[in-house]
Amino acid sequence: MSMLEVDRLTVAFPAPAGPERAVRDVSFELERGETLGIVGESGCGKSMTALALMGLLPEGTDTQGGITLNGRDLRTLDEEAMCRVRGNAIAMVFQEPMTSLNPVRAIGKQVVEPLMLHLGLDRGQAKVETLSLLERVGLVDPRRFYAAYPHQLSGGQRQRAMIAMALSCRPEVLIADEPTTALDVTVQGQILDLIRDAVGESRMSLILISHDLGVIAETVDRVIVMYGGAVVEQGPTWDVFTRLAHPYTRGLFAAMPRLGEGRRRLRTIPGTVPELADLPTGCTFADRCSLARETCHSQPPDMRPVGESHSAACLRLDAATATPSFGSRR
Amino acid sequence: MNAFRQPNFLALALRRGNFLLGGVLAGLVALLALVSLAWTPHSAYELDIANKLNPPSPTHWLGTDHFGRDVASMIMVGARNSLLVGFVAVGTGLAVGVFLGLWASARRGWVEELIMRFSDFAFAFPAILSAIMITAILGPGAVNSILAIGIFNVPVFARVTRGSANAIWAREFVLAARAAGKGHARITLEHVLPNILGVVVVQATIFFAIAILAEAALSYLGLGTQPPHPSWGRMLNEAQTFLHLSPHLVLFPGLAVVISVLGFNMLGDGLRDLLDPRLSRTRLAGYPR
Amino acid sequence: MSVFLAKRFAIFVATLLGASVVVFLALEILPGDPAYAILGADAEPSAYEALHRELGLDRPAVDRYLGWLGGILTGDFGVSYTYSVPVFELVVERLALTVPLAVLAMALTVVAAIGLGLHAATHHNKIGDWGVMAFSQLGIALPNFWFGILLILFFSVYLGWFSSGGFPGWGAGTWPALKSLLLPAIALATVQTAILARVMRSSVLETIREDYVRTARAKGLTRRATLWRHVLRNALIPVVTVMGLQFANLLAGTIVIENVFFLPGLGRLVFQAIANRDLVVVKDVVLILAAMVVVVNFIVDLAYAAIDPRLGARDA
Amino acid sequence: MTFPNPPVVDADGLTRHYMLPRESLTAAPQRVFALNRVSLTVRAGRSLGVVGESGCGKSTLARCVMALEPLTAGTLRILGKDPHAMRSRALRRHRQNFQMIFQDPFGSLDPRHTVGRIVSEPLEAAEKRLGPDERRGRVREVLEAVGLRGADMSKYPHEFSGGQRQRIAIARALTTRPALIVADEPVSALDVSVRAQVLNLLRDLQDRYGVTYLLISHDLSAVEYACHQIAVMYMGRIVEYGSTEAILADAAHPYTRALLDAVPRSSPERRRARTTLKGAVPSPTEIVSGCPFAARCPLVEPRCRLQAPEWREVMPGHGAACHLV
Repeated sequence: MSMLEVDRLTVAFPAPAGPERAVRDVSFELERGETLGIVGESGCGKSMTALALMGLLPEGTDTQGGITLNGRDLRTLDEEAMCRVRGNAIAMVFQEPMTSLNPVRAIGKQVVEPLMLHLGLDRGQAKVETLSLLERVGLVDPRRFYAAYPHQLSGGQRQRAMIAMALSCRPEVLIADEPTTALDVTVQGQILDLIRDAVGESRMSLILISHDLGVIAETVDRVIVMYGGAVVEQGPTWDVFTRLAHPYTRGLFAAMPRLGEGRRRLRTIPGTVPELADLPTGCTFADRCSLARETCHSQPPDMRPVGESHSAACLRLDAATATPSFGSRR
Repeated sequence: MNAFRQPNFLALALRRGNFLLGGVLAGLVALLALVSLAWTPHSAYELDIANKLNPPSPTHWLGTDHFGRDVASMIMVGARNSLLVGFVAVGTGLAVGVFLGLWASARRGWVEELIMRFSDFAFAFPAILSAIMITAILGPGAVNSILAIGIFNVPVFARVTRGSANAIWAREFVLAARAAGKGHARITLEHVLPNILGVVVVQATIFFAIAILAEAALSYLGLGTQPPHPSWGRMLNEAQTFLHLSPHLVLFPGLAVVISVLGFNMLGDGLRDLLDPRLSRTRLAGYPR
Repeated sequence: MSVFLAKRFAIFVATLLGASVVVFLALEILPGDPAYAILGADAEPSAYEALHRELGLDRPAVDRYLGWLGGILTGDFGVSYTYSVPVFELVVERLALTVPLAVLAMALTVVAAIGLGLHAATHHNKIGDWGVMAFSQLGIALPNFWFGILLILFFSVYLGWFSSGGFPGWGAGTWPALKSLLLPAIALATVQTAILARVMRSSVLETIREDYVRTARAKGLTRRATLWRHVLRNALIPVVTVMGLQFANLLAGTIVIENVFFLPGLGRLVFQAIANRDLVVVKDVVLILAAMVVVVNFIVDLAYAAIDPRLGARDA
Repeated sequence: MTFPNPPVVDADGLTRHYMLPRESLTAAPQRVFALNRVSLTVRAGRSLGVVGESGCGKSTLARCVMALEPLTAGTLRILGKDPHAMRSRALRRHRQNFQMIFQDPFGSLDPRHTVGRIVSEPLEAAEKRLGPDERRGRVREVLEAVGLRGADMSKYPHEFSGGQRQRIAIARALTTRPALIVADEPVSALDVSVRAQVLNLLRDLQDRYGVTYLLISHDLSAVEYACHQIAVMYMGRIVEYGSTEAILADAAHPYTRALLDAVPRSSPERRRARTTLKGAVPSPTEIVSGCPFAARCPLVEPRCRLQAPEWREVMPGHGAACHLV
């Protein structure tokens, strides 16, 4: 049995035009020490999946399916028990380091909290531990950062403080939701390295959420591609990014300007991302897919194997994989 | 998003209890004031000492005061008075305050600083304080109380306008308009004003309610509308003298104030909910999030 | 000292000076001749002459303004025309009532409003929230003087628990004095509470949506702990602003309420002074009331800087 | 032999300082050097990409070129005329020659104006003598040019998706048939699949109308795709300038190399060992005596901290400000 198992997770928000199904039947497993990437465009349900794992979805959200951590079903836990899981067994780093820290509390005071809460340290012990954590995430001169307020830090430094907070209780799973999107390119690399090193050192598992194919490719072992709330392709990063089985994954790659490719014309995916309240009955991508047939519009596709532990949800998988894949841009 | 242009604005409005109830109450007060121009059950001015301090009865629905005047009629005429003060005072505040706020926001720099400092110390004189100064010089009266309330409204509107206008000036579409070659005045008229109108309208209804309250307080102190013109505040002042004899006299004018203020406040709240899509979309406001 | 505080202090002083100029202009220059204003148009020429000299009206306006301001700074407020006592003595005696009344009302307001606002926000869209909102909607519409009269009607006319007005003075003991201030304070506080509770509620609701609240929950903090450690302080920032504005309303409210309950405070003093055309008293008391508003707004700025560390570094 | 196209933008020594609010009463007032002697030329029909990290001054450059912000020093010519030296009425007319596209497709369109009104705004502001029919015709023409329909004129921005809104913004920039379009991060707020559509559109419009672009972006791959020349900015200065091919193939400045290195590759090649820069871009509040990049440079030498590097040409048209070139 895997450490973390997500089984047919479905998340729906009540909305005037009927429930918006932000996440549909998402299933995956995560082993100890494994790194998993979730990639997709805005509104594809990747962040909602993360919040569902944390049990932090808005009130009134309808969540279905199972989330099992070490054999314990998190969905059946009461609020109090869930509080002991959050920040302890599963920790999370958010996208916006500017707004994710409390502006009126000193950094140290915010990092200390999970230590006192979950590990039962007293204030003095927690402070000692916090100083070493701050140093570990690269905030040299930790005493200065302990007393500093968020507005006195740069974006990268804030994100380091967030990571210190998330690492403080040595979680089994670290979820990082677009941890580098708000940062500069040169700082982005530093933060990714930090996350990767921390995960490698402590045999933590990582779920990295990003819209950036490059960030995912460089950081994780396995990848899940999401579109319109559902998983369209998943497998080992290398396999997925070389074979590009699903037409959406392939379209995404072709549409992305890559460094060193010069001024060659980009191939685009026509149309736009579908409305969550008004999803088509068949394949969500059918309206934008050049390979779509009649059946694609009426019948939802199931996951089909592409290779070893590599699968894609497409009825036209044969046609899709028949054409040469990587570098298929003219 | 622009709520006014959504076709379901009316449907939305009907679903909002606040807006509806507020509209009905405020409408009722306005109707009473209008009807009083043509007709009142009795004269609101005629003294009838023989029938003083009567409790409510079929002839005098809400009873009579210590001069035997019909309370119902006085309340109707008083409504006229309250609404008039509200309109003029809020109108003054709107006209001057919104202009100053827009100007401050468009020019920034020392102009803004000056206008805001001016409003800083105008805040030091709440309506009643400025009314005291004015009456000390010019003597009490309805016009003076309107003046006092209006003066108090100016800095409030200036602040609200400047605050929301600054938020609009920071938007990229304003920068786009500047890049297109539009000047400050045209941008203010074409981009800023239309985008803050909702806020200003809401503020106006709320300050209408506050003006009614302030007028009642001034009249209660004898600084506002002078006898023999009936006003809700002065009716309450006179009624207090007869508190032990006829407690019903303090009830009705007070209720009149409460109903009209409630009406305009709820109208304002309802409008705000309708105009602000951010607030009406409460589904993501769930705690913890 | 941070730039923010220095700037606010400069504004504070400038506002005080501005207010004094406005009061002086309004009450000494606008009426033309204050001696006429005090005596009325049909005054004896000899009485007018005497008063004219007594008020120092033969001196230039700037001299008079500086003299007045200098007097106030040294505690010489001039002599009341009707009472023939130094205004300073009058004012000090009256302040002993008005200040405790305002402070009591403000304290009641803050405690009640923060409690109600928090309760409503944490029970968003539940019965408690609706209750607080209904109370607040009604409370805002309530004229405080009318509510005061209703309180008298109920607690003193029907129940006989309180006297219907008047003030025994602090000499009569702390409790009797406080007791006579209780109903007026409640009358004042109810309306202010209604407003402040709403502000508190919406501020908490707004703060709860912030990213850092989600962070706190992701750390494993319970809702309650999140509320106390991360929401409250941030949510208080707009509440403090409104509290400052409310104090101005509260002071204005004491003028009315003191008349409802026949309390010999500053409000009643200025009110009687108008009736007696005692311009010297009106001028001083209006300035004192305005100054109190300005002082409280400065205190609010200080509170701001204490709550929000960002203000220390950033420009306001 | 080919003659170079005439310059559309000719900037010489553009400098923009502004004062920061003081930290405390005793602290000396600090100046931010948002732009420091920036010179560049963009020729007709070409596009120049300006890349750099946040706070490097690239957006200030865009605003100064658009004459939306005053210059502290330097001269700017757009089609030979200096917009900063013009009186407001003349400037308003001159503005039809240079237009702007913004980053945020949701914030750059007034939600209360119809698409038709938004798109015709520059025409109206430039006081061009066009009849109502002619104006509508022009709006229809540019809407169709960006892939929207003429009927969209009467709709409001909220009825469109992010990518479509950015098309509206591009249409607005095109209505006066400008020679120059300054685009400040035109695609960074868009999703990958839509980003490609907009990038292609920008290229198509250049081919069709011969527009000149000054494109500001933090995304090197987008700039590579859309631009002929690249200028790399760091702390308010241009540290490297050259043709896209030259810079990609043979970056001269260590900062440019670090930037190129930092871009995550989606190619499934195995992870590379890359040189990551230490720290973040310092705030440009003080005049640095040596090279502004010295504090973070992996190749730093003692002279870098003492002496500001001069501009050196690697090849004709490709140069960098670095001692090591």
